[in-house]
Amino acid sequence: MDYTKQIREIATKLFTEEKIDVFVGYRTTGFDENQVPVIITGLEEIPKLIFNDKSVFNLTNYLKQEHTRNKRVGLIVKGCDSRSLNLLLTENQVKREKLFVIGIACEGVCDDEGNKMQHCTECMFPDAVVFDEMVGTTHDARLYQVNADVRELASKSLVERREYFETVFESCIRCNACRHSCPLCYCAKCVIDQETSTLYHGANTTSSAFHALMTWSLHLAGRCVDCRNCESACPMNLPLHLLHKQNESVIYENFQEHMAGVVEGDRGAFYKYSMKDPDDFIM
Amino acid sequence: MARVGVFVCFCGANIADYVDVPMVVEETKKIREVKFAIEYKYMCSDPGQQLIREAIVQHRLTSIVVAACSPRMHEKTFRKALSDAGMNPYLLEVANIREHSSWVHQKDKKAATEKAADLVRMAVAKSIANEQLFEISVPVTKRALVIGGGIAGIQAALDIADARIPVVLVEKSPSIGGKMAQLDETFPTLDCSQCILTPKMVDVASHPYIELIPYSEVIELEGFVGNYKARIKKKASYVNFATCTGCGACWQKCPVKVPNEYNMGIDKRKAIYTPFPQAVPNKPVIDAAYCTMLLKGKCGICAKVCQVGAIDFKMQEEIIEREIGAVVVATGYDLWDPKPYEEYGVGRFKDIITSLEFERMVSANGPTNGLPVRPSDGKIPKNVVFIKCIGSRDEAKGIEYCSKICCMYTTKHTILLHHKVHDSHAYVFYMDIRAAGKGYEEFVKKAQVDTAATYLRGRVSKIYKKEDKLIVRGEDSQIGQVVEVVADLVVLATAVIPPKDNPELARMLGISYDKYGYLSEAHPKLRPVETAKAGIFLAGCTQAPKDIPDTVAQASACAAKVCGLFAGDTMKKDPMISTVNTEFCSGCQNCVQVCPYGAIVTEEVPMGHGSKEMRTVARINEGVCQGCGSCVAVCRSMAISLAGFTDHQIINEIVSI
Amino acid sequence: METIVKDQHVSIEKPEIAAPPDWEPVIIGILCNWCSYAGSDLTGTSRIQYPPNIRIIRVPCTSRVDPWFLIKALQTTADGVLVSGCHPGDCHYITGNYYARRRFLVTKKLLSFIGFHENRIQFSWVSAAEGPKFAKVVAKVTDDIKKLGPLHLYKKENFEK
Amino acid sequence: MKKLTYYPGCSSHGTSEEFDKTVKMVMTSLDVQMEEIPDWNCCGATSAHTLSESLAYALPLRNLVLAEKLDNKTIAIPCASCYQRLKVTKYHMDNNPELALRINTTIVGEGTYTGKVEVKSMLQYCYEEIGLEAIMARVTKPLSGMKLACYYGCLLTRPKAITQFDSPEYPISMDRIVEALGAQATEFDYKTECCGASFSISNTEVVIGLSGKILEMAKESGADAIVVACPLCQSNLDMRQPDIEKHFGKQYHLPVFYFTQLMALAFGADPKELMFNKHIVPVEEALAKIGKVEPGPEKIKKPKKALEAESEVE
Repeated sequence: MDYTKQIREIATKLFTEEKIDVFVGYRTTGFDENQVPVIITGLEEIPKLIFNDKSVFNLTNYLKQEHTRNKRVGLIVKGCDSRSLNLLLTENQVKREKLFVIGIACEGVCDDEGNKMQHCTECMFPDAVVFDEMVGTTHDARLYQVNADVRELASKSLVERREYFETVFESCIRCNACRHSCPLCYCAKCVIDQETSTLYHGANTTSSAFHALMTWSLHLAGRCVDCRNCESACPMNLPLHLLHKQNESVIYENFQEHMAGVVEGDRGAFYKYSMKDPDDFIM
Repeated sequence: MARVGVFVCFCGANIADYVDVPMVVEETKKIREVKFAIEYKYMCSDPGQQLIREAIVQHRLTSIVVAACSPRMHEKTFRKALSDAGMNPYLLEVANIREHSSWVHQKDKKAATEKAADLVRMAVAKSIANEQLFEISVPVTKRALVIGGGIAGIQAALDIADARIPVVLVEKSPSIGGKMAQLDETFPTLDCSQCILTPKMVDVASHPYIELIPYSEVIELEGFVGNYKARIKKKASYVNFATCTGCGACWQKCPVKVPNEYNMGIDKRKAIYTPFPQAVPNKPVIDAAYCTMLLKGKCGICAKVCQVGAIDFKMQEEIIEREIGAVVVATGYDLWDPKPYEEYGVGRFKDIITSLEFERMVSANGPTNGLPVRPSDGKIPKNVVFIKCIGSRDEAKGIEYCSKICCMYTTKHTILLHHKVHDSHAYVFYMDIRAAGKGYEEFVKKAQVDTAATYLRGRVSKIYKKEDKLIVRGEDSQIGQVVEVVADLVVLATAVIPPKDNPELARMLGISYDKYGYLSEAHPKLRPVETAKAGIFLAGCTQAPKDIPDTVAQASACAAKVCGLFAGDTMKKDPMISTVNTEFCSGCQNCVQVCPYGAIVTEEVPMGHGSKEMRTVARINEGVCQGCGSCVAVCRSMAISLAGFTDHQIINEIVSI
Repeated sequence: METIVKDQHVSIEKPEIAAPPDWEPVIIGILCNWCSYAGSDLTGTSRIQYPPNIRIIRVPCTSRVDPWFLIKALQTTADGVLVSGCHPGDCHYITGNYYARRRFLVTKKLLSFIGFHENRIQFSWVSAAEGPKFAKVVAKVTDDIKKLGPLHLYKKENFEK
Repeated sequence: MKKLTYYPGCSSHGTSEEFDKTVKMVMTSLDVQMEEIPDWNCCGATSAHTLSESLAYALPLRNLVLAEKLDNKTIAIPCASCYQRLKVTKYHMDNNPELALRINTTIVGEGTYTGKVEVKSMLQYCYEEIGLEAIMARVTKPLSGMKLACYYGCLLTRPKAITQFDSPEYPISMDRIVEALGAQATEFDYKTECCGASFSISNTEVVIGLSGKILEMAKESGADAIVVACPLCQSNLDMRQPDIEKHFGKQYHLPVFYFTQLMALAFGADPKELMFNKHIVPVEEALAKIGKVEPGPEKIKKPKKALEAESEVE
C-alpha cells in the first residue's frame, strides 16, 4: 500500500485550486522508516507528504488543534480514522464543509517490524466511510470478530484477569498521553481532572489509574473506533485496546448497534436505547 | 467551613426502640463539620421544629441534617422550618433512619445503630455540598388554547371557560361538532347524538369566555408552559361572518354540487355550504376547490342573492396570534380506509359500505331519510352482514390495536337496522365482543335477543359476487366450518386511526406520538392527560381510541389540569433541575439527544471572553426541565449539573461511608 | 446471546487479605426516587427485615447514575454496589431506565473483565409496590458480597498506607 | 433492443416446457434479448426454507450474484416460485444488513452481492417494462371473441411488502395483457385463491377441492379458458381437471394457457409451435372462439419476428 503519489497529486490540486488552507498528512521521521503527522500550509511542502503502510496515526486528532481550527483542512483518513471523523461530525466538533477528506481503502498498517498490525487483520471497515475522494480499491464486506486479545483474556479465570490488570494499572504513570492522542477526547476539562474527582482519587497511584482508565474507557464505550492512537502514544505500552474492545464486543453483541462511527448521525450505543435490550442481568 | 446541625428523631419508639439514638448523636458529633447535634422525641412536632429554628440562629448553621423518617414523608415539613428561620430550605438533608434502618433491622440494634450513624454521616457529607436553591417561578398567561372542536374540545373548552379562564377554540372545519355530530344514536342508551350535542355547541358559541375560531388551523406554537404563543391560520371562507345572518339563500341558489362530506359522500352539498343544519357557527363558507366564481370567475349568484353583502370573493387567509398558557389537543380520529381488503372486493362492489356510511343512512337527517339502502340499486337490504375488526387487530393489513368502539356501535347498528327494516336479518362476523363499560354488556345481550341477529365468531376470508348478491365466505370458528352468507349489504366496521396530520401537529407542538400517530401521554397510567411537554394536554381519540363517555371524562380532566396550572399568577417550580456550565460544555449535544422533554436547546456563545468567534453550547429551559438527570450522566465533560443531586453531593455520600 | 467473558460464576475471588472474623461488607444502594426508593420505604413500613449492610443513596432516576459513581464506590468505600430503578416502561421520566440499562450492562461486563466478580455490581428493578422484593434483593446482594469477602482491589487506602 | 437476464428454473425443463418456449418466442418478437444466467442453480423452492434459513437464502443469492455479472438491469423469471425465492432473498439482502452480511459470506468465491439487479416475474416484466402499448402493437391475430379468466395464484403478487407489484388480492396486470391481445378478461373473483400447490402429489384431495372451486368460479364468470403465469398452477388446473370433473360430476372443459402462449398466438405464431399438445384439457374448443385459428394442419402466415424466434429456439 503506497499512495504517496496520489496523495501528493490531490494535495497539489487542492492547494492550487485554493480549496484548503492546510493539509494534514504524514511525513517520515527522518531517521527511520516510521512516520509522524505533518501539517503543511502550501505547495512547497508537498514533497514532504508520504502515505504507505507506516502511516499509522489517526489524523483526525489534529482537527481539535489550534492550527487547524477554523481553517479549511485537507485530511487523509483510513477506515478507522474516517469513523472517528464521522463521530466528530455528529458531535458537532468539526464542520464538514471546512474539510476535504481523502478516504483511503486501507490495506492495513504495519508495526515497527513491518508486520501487519493485529487490529488491522480484524478490521471490519477498512474503507473510509466519509470521503470526498477515495484512493485505493475498496473491499468486500467483512464479518465482525471479537478481538483475539479480548477473547484470549476472557477465556482466562477471573483471578488471572485481575492479576493481569493489576499490573496494567500499576504500570500506568497517569501521563494522560492516551487522552491527548485520542481524537474523540475533546472536552474542555476532562472529568478526571475536575475537582470533584481529583478530590478523592489521589495522585499517581494504582487506584487513580484504575479510576482514570475505567472512566475514560466508559466515556469511549460505543465510540472508540480502534485507531489505537492511545496505544502508540502510551509510554508504558499499556494494552489499552483491551478495555475498548471489551466494551465494543459487549455493545455489539447485546444491542445490535452499528459499529462506532459507521453511520453518520449515530452517536453510539449509550445515547439511545431499545426496548429489546437485554434485561436478564437485572434482578 | 460548613457548619452543620444534626437533629436525630426518636419518632417515639419507632426509631428509639431499635436504634440507639444518643449513640448516633455521639458518633455524629465526631464529624468535623458538625457544630451542633441533638436528639428529640418527635422532630416533626412543633417543638421539634422550634429546636431546629433556634439552633440555626444560635449556632450560625449553614446546613441542616434531620435524621428521621423517609424524606418522602417530612422533607417538606422540615424545609418549611428552615424557611421560617430565614434559611434557604434546600440546605436541608434528611437521613432516612426509620424506613431504612430502625424498621428493617429490628433484631439487631447494634447494626441498626451503626447503619443509622452511617446514614447520618452520608447526609452530613451531602449537605456540605448543598447549595442555596430558589423556587423557580414562571409567569403564566391565563388563557387556554383548545385544538379541535369535537366533543372532546367542546367539553374541555366549556369546563375551562366555566372556571372563568379565557379559551381560544380552534376548529379546522367550518363547524364544531366533530364526528359526534354525524352519529345517529349513541350506545348504550340510544339517545340521539344531536340532541345531546347541539346544546353544548350552542353554549360554546355564546360563552363569554370562549373565543371560537372556526375554519382555522394552529400552525405554530412557540414558548414553554405558561408562556406559549400560538399562530393561527384563518382559512379564507369568502363569507364575512360578522355580517352574514345565516339565512341560507346563498347555498339554496348555488348551482355547483359537490359530494357531501357530512353524509360520507352519499348525497351532494353545494359549493357554498354549511356542513349541516345545526352547524355552529351557522354561517356558510365557500369551498374554493369547487366554486366556479373562484375557479373561473363565472357565476357569483350567491353574492347576488345575499341581502347583506356578506360574500367577499377577494377574502384572503389571515394569520392571527394568541398568547396562551396551556394547550388542550383534541384533534379526534379518522376512520381507516378499508381499501387493502381487496379480497372483499372493497372498491369493486358498491354494496360494501363502512359503518359511518351506514350510520349516516340510518340517521333521521341523513341522505336516505333514515333508511338503509343498497348503493348499487337503491333497494332496501334484507340480509345485512356486519364485519368487525376491519383494520383493527390486523397486523398484516391494518393496525395491531383494538379500536375499542366498533363492537358497541355494530351492536347499535344491528338494533337500528332492526328498527328501520323489520323483516331484515343481521349477521355479525366478530373476533371477540368487547363490551367493557357501564351498561355495555347488558346492551349487547339485549340487542342479541331483540334483533335475533346471527353472531358468527370468525374472520371473513372473501366476498364475491353472485348475480346481484354478495356471497360472504368466512369461518364460523365455533363449529369449525367455513360458512357462506348471501348478503344484500355488507357493512365494514373500520378501525379508528389517528388523524393523518397528527405527526406533523406533534412536531409543531413539540410533543411525542406513538408508532401509529396517536399523541403520547406522559405516563400511561398516572399522567394520562398530560404530555411530556409541560402545559400541553390531550383529550379524546387523539391519544387513543375512546368512546364518548371516556372522551368527555378526559376532556374534563384536561380542564382540571389547565385550571390547576392557572391557579396562581405565577407557576412555582421545583428548583431541582439541570443547568449547563457553558465553560465546560463541548457542544456535542448528547444531552439534547437523551432529554425526554426536549428541554435542551443550543445557543451560541463567544469562544472566549470578548472573542468574536462563536461556539455552540447547550442551554436548558428551566420552564421545561423536570430534573431527571439523564443529561447529566451522558455529559462527558460534566458541564451539566442537577441541582440537589450534583456529582459533588453524590460522590460525597459515596466516600463518606 | 453468547457472552465472551467466561467464568463469571466462580464463587469466590482469590482473597488477598483474609476477612477479619467480625467483617461486615459495605454495600452502596443507589435507588431511584420514584420506584425503588419508594419500594424501600414500603419495605420499612411493612417491617420486612433485611441485612443491615446496605447504605442507600437517593437519585431522581437511574438515568442520573453515571457509571463513574460505581467505579468511584468500588475504589473508595464499597464492597459491592446495588443500583435499582423502575421496571422498564414504568420510568417516571419516560425513558431514563432504558438508557441506564445499557450503561449498566457495559459497566458490569467491563468490571468483570478486569477482575471484579460480577456480583460486586448488581442491578434490580423494584417498583414502589415491591417492598418484599426489595428485601429479597438486598438479602441476595449482601449474601453474594459476604461470600466474596472484602474488596481490597484498587482501594485507595491500600496504596496510600 | 432491450436486454434481460433470464432465470428459467427447473420446471422450464420439465412440466412447463411450453412456458419456457413461448417466453423465448414472445421475447424475441418483442425485441428483447434474453441472456440466461450462466451456471444457474436451483432456487431452493419449498424444500430449502423448511430445512435451513441460510440455505434458503444462499441458493437464490448465488443466482443473484451470478446475474449481477451480466450487465442487465432486470432478471425476469417465469416460474412464480423461483421468482418468489429470488425476490424474498433480494428483499432481505437489501433491508436486513445483519442477515446480508451473514449470507454474503456463505457464498464466498462467487462474488459480493451489490443489489444492482432488479428481480421481476415474467408477467411483471411484460406489464411494467414492455408495456401494454408495445404488446398491442405486436398483435397480428387478435384473440377477439375469447373470454379468459386470469388466474394469478398465490405467489406472484404476495406478500405485497416484498413483491411491490400489482394488488395482492385482486391483481389486474394479466387481465390488461390479455385485453391488449384482444381477448376479454372476465370478472373473476378467485384470481388469487390457492390452487393446492404441491399437495397435488402428497394430498391430491386438497387440490381437487381447491382447484375445483377455481374452475367452478372461472366457468361461472363465463370464461372459455383460464390464463396462468405459474407452472404449478397450470399443472394443477389442467392435469387435475379430469379428476375434478369426475369428483364433482361437472363438466368444465377449461383449457389452461400460459399467458405467453396466448401472446405468441396473438403475435401470429403457428399454434403448432405453441405445444398445445402438452395440455391435458383439449384446447380446440376454446381456440375456436377466435375463429380463424385452428391447431390443425392449416398453415398460418407468421410475422417475421415470430419466425426468427422459432429458428432461434430450435
